Amino acid sequence: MSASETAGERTVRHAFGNVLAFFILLLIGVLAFSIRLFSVIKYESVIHEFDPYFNYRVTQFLTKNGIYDFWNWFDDRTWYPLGRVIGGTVYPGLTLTAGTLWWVLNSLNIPLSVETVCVFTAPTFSAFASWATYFLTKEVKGPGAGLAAAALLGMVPSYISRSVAGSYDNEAVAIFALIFTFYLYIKTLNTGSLFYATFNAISYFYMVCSWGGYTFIINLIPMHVLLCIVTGRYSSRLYIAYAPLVVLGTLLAALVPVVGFNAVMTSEHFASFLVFIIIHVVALVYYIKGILSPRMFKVAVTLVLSVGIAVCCAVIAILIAVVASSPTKGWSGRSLSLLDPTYASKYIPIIASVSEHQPPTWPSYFMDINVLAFLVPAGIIACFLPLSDASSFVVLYIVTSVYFSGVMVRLMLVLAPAACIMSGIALSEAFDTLTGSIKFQLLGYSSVNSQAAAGDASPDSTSAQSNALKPDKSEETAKERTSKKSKKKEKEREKEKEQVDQSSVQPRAGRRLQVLPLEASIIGVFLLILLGAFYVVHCVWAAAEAYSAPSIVLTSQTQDGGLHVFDDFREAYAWLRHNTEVDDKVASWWDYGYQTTAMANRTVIVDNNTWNNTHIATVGTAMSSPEKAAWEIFNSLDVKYVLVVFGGLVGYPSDDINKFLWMVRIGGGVFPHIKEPDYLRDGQYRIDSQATPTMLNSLMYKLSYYRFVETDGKGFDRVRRTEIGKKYFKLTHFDEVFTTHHWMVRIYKLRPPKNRIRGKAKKSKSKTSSASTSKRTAKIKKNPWQ
Amino acid sequence: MARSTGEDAQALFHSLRSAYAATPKNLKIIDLYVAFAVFTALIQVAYMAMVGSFPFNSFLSGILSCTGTAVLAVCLRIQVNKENKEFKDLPPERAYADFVLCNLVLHLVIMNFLG
Amino acid sequence: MARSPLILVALISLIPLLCHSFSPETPTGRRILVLVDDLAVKSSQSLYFKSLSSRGYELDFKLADDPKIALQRYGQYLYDGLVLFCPTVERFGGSIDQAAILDFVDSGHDLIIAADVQSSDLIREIATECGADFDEDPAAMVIDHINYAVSENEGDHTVIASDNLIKSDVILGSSKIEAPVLFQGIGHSLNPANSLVFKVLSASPATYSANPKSKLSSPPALTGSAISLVSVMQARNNARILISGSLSMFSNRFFRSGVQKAQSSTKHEKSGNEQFLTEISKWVFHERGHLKAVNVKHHKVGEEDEPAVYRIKDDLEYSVEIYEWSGSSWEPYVADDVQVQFYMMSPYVLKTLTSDKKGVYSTSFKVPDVYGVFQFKVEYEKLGYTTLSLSKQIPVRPFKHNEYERFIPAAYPYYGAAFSMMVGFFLFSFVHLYSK
Amino acid sequence: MAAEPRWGSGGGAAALLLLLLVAAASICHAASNFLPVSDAHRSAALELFAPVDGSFGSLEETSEALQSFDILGIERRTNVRGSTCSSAVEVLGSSSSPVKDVFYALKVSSLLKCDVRQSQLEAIASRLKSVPSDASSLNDFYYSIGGLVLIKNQIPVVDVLLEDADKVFQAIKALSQSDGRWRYSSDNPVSSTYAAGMALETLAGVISLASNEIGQSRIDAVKNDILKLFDSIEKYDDGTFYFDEKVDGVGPLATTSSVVQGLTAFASTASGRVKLPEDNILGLTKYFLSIGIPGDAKEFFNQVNSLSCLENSRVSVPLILALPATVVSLTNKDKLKVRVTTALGSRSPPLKVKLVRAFISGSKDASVIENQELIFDSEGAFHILDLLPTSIDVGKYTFVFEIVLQDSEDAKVYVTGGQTKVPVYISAIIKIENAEISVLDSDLGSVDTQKKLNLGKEDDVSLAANHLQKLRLSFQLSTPHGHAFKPHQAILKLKHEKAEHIFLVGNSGKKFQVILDFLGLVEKFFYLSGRYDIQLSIGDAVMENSFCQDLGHVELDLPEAPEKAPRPAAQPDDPFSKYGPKAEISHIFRAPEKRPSENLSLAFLALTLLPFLGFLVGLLKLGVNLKNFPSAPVPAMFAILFHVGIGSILALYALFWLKLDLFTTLKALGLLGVFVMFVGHRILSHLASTSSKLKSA
Repeated sequence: MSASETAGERTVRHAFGNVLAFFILLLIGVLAFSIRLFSVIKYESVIHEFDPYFNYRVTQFLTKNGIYDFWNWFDDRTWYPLGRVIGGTVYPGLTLTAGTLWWVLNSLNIPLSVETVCVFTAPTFSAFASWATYFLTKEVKGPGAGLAAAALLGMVPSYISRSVAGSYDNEAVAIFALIFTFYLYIKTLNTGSLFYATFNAISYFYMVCSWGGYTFIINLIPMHVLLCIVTGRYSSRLYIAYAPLVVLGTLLAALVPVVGFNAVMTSEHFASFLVFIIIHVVALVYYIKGILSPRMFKVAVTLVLSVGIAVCCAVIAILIAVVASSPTKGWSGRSLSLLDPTYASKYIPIIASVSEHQPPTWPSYFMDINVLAFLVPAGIIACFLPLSDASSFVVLYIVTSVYFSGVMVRLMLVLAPAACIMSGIALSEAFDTLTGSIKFQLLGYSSVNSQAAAGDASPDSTSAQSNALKPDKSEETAKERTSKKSKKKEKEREKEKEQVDQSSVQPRAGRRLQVLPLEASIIGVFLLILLGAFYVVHCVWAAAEAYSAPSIVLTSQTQDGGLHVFDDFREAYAWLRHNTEVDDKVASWWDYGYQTTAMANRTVIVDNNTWNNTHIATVGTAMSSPEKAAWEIFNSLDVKYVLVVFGGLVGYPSDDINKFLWMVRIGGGVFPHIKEPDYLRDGQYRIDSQATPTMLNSLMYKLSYYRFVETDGKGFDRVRRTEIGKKYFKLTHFDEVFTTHHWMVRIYKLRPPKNRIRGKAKKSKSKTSSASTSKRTAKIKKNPWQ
Repeated sequence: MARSTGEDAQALFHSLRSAYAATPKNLKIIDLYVAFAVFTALIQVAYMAMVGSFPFNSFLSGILSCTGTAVLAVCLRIQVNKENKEFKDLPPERAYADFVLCNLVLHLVIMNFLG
Repeated sequence: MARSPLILVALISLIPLLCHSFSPETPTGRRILVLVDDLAVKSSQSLYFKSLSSRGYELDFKLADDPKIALQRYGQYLYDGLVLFCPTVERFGGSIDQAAILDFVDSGHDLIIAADVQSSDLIREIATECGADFDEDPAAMVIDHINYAVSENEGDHTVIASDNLIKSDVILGSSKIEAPVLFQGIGHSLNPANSLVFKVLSASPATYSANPKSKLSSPPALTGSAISLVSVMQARNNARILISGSLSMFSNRFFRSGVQKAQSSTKHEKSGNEQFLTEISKWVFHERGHLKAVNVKHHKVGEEDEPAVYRIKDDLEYSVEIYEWSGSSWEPYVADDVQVQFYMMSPYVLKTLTSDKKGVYSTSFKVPDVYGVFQFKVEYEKLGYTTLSLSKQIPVRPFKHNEYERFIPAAYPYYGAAFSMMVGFFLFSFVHLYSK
Repeated sequence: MAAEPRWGSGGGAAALLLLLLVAAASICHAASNFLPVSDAHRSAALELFAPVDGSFGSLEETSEALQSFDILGIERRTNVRGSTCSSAVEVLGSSSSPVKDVFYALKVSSLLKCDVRQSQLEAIASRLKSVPSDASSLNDFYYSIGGLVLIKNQIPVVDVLLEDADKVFQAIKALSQSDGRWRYSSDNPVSSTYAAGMALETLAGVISLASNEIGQSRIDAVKNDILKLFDSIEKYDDGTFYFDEKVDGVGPLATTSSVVQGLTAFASTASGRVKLPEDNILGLTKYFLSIGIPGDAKEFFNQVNSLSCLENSRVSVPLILALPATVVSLTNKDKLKVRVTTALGSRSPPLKVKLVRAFISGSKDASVIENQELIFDSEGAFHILDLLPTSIDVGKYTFVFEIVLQDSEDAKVYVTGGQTKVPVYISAIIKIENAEISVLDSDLGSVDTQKKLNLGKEDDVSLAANHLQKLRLSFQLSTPHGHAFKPHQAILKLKHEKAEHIFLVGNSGKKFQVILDFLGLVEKFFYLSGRYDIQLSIGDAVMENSFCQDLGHVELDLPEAPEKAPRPAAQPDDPFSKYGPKAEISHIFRAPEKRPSENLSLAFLALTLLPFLGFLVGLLKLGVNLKNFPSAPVPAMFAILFHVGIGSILALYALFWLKLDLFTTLKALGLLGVFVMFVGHRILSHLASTSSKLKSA
């Protein structure tokens, strides 16, 4: 009867815990949302950077023309004259999401502009992401860890960096999709129900819609399956979790136009198929083992092995053949650069040229995941006692993501959730142990005797009771010096309790063993809280200062502490929109393509979707050619205006001159007459008087520094910190038509072809002969009649 | 030696058949269903091998519909299998419901992709 | 008598308001400014001028250094054509200078330059800007000891009777010029790379350009057929320029005098100058060889209105109307070599347009199976005619998702499989549930 | 030429030069040869003054036409007379017709001898007389006075004498300017040379009409004006003089002629001789002659009229010394003829023509002939230099002639202009001898190959040389007199298809030769090996057998071009190549995928359906039964509904595949789904309960 009573208490506590957990989650969601609003507060509600502008434009199109037109959208305003099949080359997830949001809101008569919706999509989804994290971690290590992980993820800087209000990019929703897919996978794995498997496939579909990073999932899960099989942890739940996912997932992925047949053709996906086959073999084996007597099974094994191995070899051989035959060895450049970090910089300059494809530096780790970096190992250890399928999965996840993040800065984003989960686990475990031992110490004297007779029920229950009473006091105390952490700690304790109570006696005995002295544990708790506090501070700082600048508007502190705003980009785009013909073509380096089409509504030659290397190389070549050649290239592309970004006057470092070497490399990759060494003076890139003539005559140099010397007498470049090499020169084929207030954007117009072609005679000649002509005037007129 | 393996095979098959005979009928139905799917798939593969994979999307959907059906059926079999201890707390009706749902989704996708 | 010019000027200043200046609608401008460095030229060249004024041109004679002359007033051009018969002028009067004249040309007006021995650097420079390089030596003349015009009073063979003219009816008119053309003056050379300018009257192989009074010390700069005596240039904006190395070839003396080529017995009563120069002036002032293209149309076969975008493999029809200016009205232009390109970075389709003889040119073809932003391009270049270059941008999109072929027989087995699966599932769902 | 600058400075002062200076000046005239008015003029006159349906247009034009005809001595068109006279008379009749018309009417009538009634004339005379007294503009004076003068000459009876001639004279004189020009009217500031001419003519008229003598002082003042006017006389490089008009619109020809008319008229009426430098008169005459045949009637009239004025003036009648042909060919023994006439080509008084001297033009050296008298050939009216002395060889010469009047009286009347310089070209066929072309070895000029050439005929030699060799071309030119001859044009051309090179052929005495040392020329030849065509052109103004001839070609092999050797300039490719239609292009479409035969696919369709049959059979074999089907009606209904639901969903899918689009499908699916879920839940829970009952039981 006591048992029933305790059970009653337990359910009460259970309900209480759930409600609390729910509210905490709510708070976490609010936190995750609001911490990303700094950019809106500090600047304005505006789309950030480059790609978001494209997504924004696409979303507008979607909301205006509906989904089918979007699907079949052939955009003739970019990549002139090739055009771009937007519907077929874009990951529609983000757009569809925002579009749906907008549609829902409007049908609820909440009139929000498309832009607003786009701006706030990312924060919203980061809230979802943190909840997804909660569920995932809950599946792995119980709700305590879940809450901790959710809280951590809500404000992890590296995620903030991609999901502040206004950075309307695929990652914003992709991360949520990623975590949620993992959650469903684990869920399926734990329950083994087809229901979750279905939803797993669907959320995988959403992931595929959202981000190219889906290949991470479709490789990670098979790895995990393989791991389980190898470690002999095969179970029919594993089969149910995996096999339907592959079939449904592949089909659904193939539905996304941008992926299409790649879902079965490119080798990013082959791993999953291989594992699919393997798991069937394994399943068969287990089945037969199940229905056969051991002796017979041995025979079967011998037979199967002798046959099966041959089959496997054949399959593998076929796979390899397919891989070899498929283009780029079946691996798209980005994924190859994942496996071989130096691949991109070696072979694909266009990928290497993007800063976020560079390997990260150590500081960036600390910047992006801060203290989590230290907690992760602890988390991993925690995962190993005891090792479940789920925990093994997260371990695998963290390991792989660490590797990938080491390859590309951008994949820090994948690492962040893993890190959060791990740290969440670590924290909760730590608090668990510490508080556990504290509690143990506190009521140690009362129940010393009971310790002696470990194992029987009654003291167990009493201790349980006392547990139930004690913490409530300490909870009051905890409440005062609050901080969610402490609350969470409480909850964790209780959750832990139930788990423990439900679970067998064994771990309980384990807990008995790992008892720490009171002071140590208190200090430990205190330190942990300190750590958490530090993390929070850092995150807030990162969100407020580091990551909320919308790179379309720049600010700088003036000497007198005031804020100086550089709004040159929008100035320039506005100029284009108002002063040029609708069908005029604007050429610029591809970084500014999206913005030009979205903000200036003008046709561009290349843009940030770098799908056609040759075309970009053409522009690169033009930029690095001398004026005449460049003019011919541009003219052949019907270009009317050329736009260059120049930071030399205000010291804006990421301008075209700094990107110029990439233009040279990319151009040279396709047009061999452009040679990088011609632009480098003994190996170093310089624009001062030491620069090579090729450099000084290149179009980019001229367009950037045209009339620059007029600003200050000597043409001092504030980015390169040097005086420019060639100061006074004229443009023969281009006319400067607009230069923004801070010279950050300069727009030039191509001159029309010469109306007349001049003769060969030199002008200088006339000077000399003018003397003789003056003599001639002295002569007498010729008789016109003769 | 060869003979011995032969005999072993004989024995093996014999025992297999006997073991399989023991399986309940509903599982047998499922097995039949699976076989049906697998054969259909094989025929299509043969066809593809002959004429080449021109309407590739149709080919994919054809194959995958069979594979999917088979896989789902296997899942169902696993779940409704009495011997299987893992799922004793999962009622077969529930499993069946999931199975239906999953199939419906599968076929929707197939139809969409069939072209 | 004395104030009539003033009145004339007054009139001309009004003209821009009343009468049209050079326009695509009526290419033949009527008001021509003639700059001379000696008013006697008006009389000595009067036959030539008469031929112009008889064709309805209003000639306005001015001394080149007259301080009152101006080409434009209030941004309006006062004249449609300019004749420079002032070889020796060092500096123009009024607001005119080299740049002004070149702007005049670049804004689509016509120009006739006559240089002569001792012609000034100004004139040479203008000619050079138009692509003709006169012999640097100021005293040099074109001499030909074989094809000179026989005369009893002209000893040093500088009066050349040349008859190798350009073969082009549109420039020189359809009636053949029988008599040789008399020329006395300086030669010029053309830059072979220059595609805008071509010789109309060129010298014979034995010709050379030197000072007849002094002995040859160094090889002459210009010799043989490289020497061009009269050239025309058609600028990219279709402004036309006549460059002649001789002022006297316009003179009444040469118009009237008979011609006999040395080493040939045939004696012509009258030199070819009059016909030659009259015809070529017709060309220069756009009475011939000026084309215009109007209403370009394109649409899908079987439709009428032109679409905003084509789909790959559409069949389309393209048509354009081309007219030629006859000096007074637009006549249908008839030719069989007008071509249209369907162009994206390079021509994907290049077809010759078929013309009904009423000026309408049309063709039809299938859009390539390449999507992108294409252009209909008509680049029509023909010797002596103004260049037509039309381009019309039109995007070509790929198939929509529902435009692909469906129900392909080849895929029947797959369809069959899919549906048998569905039916199978249905059956199974039934059987599985209720069998015992 | 050395004298040039002196002229530049002193040109303006020419008018004041005295005769001896004039002589010196005339020597410095550029050599030139002016032909007097000839029959060409007469024919031209006939076509310029072609009467249109019996009239020459306005009276003015008519008068001009008639005058020109008279001057040129062309017999008058009588058919014009009637109509013209009537119109003239009519004009004279009306008292309102402007003075100008009256003037021309009178002129015409006087020319055509129309019979105008005397009374009419008197009326007009009185009217005209009234005009000058209150006239302000020069035109009025001109026409009125002119008219009176005409009347006077026509019918002396009529009294046309001006009483207030002196006043009128004053009034006109008041218009004169300090620089010798005149104003058209007192209120018009522009002064004009043309007006000066008119004024002089008018004054002459006034003088002739004056009833009493005009004061000599006044006349001298006018003479002074004339001299001033001559200060502004202009000069062309061929020694002709003319007056230019600063007021634009009036050509120099009109101006000059008006001045000449005024001048001659005044000179003829005014008492006492007007001192004018001879060479000016001569220069003016030459100016009118130099015009040749003007382009339109007005100018023609001006030219002819003023020439006649000069010729008929008492002052000084210019004599023109002209050579019909200045190109004299030795080969066909031409003689050098000189003709001396008046400007209008009428016979000159008896005179002698002396060839003062002749020298090779351009050279300062001594003359080849000294004083030699030309023989007068009476019937041709030529002065002939019968046999050219052997000292005169081919070449350009300048002959200096002098006219010597036999009668000293004539010397007062005629202006000869001292010495006349005429350029003369003595041409002949030049002998070309032993021409040869040869290839030499570079080192010791040993001949490698040698070919004879016969220049002037056709040649086709073919040579070969390398860069170590030389090419030598040599020939000899000599005049008929056997002297060396140096042609103006002696050019050797080497033509490669990429480049063209020109060399002058130098001479030493008679021998001409050019040596091309290819070693030195490789750079110039752009290292281009291959065929070079050789072209030799030799010509000169006085060489009657000038030629330009292809001699053949030479195959050169030159060393390979080193790096950064200059490239030859682009040769003119055919400029017309870019015209004309281009080759048509038609797009090649992607080939469609190969399709299998329909039968095969159908067969396989059947095959894919086979397993389904297999499935059915298998089910039957297994003995499937529906015992489990709920017996109770409600669950049974649910069961049926459930499966109907599933079936309908599948049917929906089929429809979706056939025609529906995604969204309608999803909507329908949503509804069906909810339904199926509900029903399914009911039936399944029912089944579950029954089975659990079974278990428990």
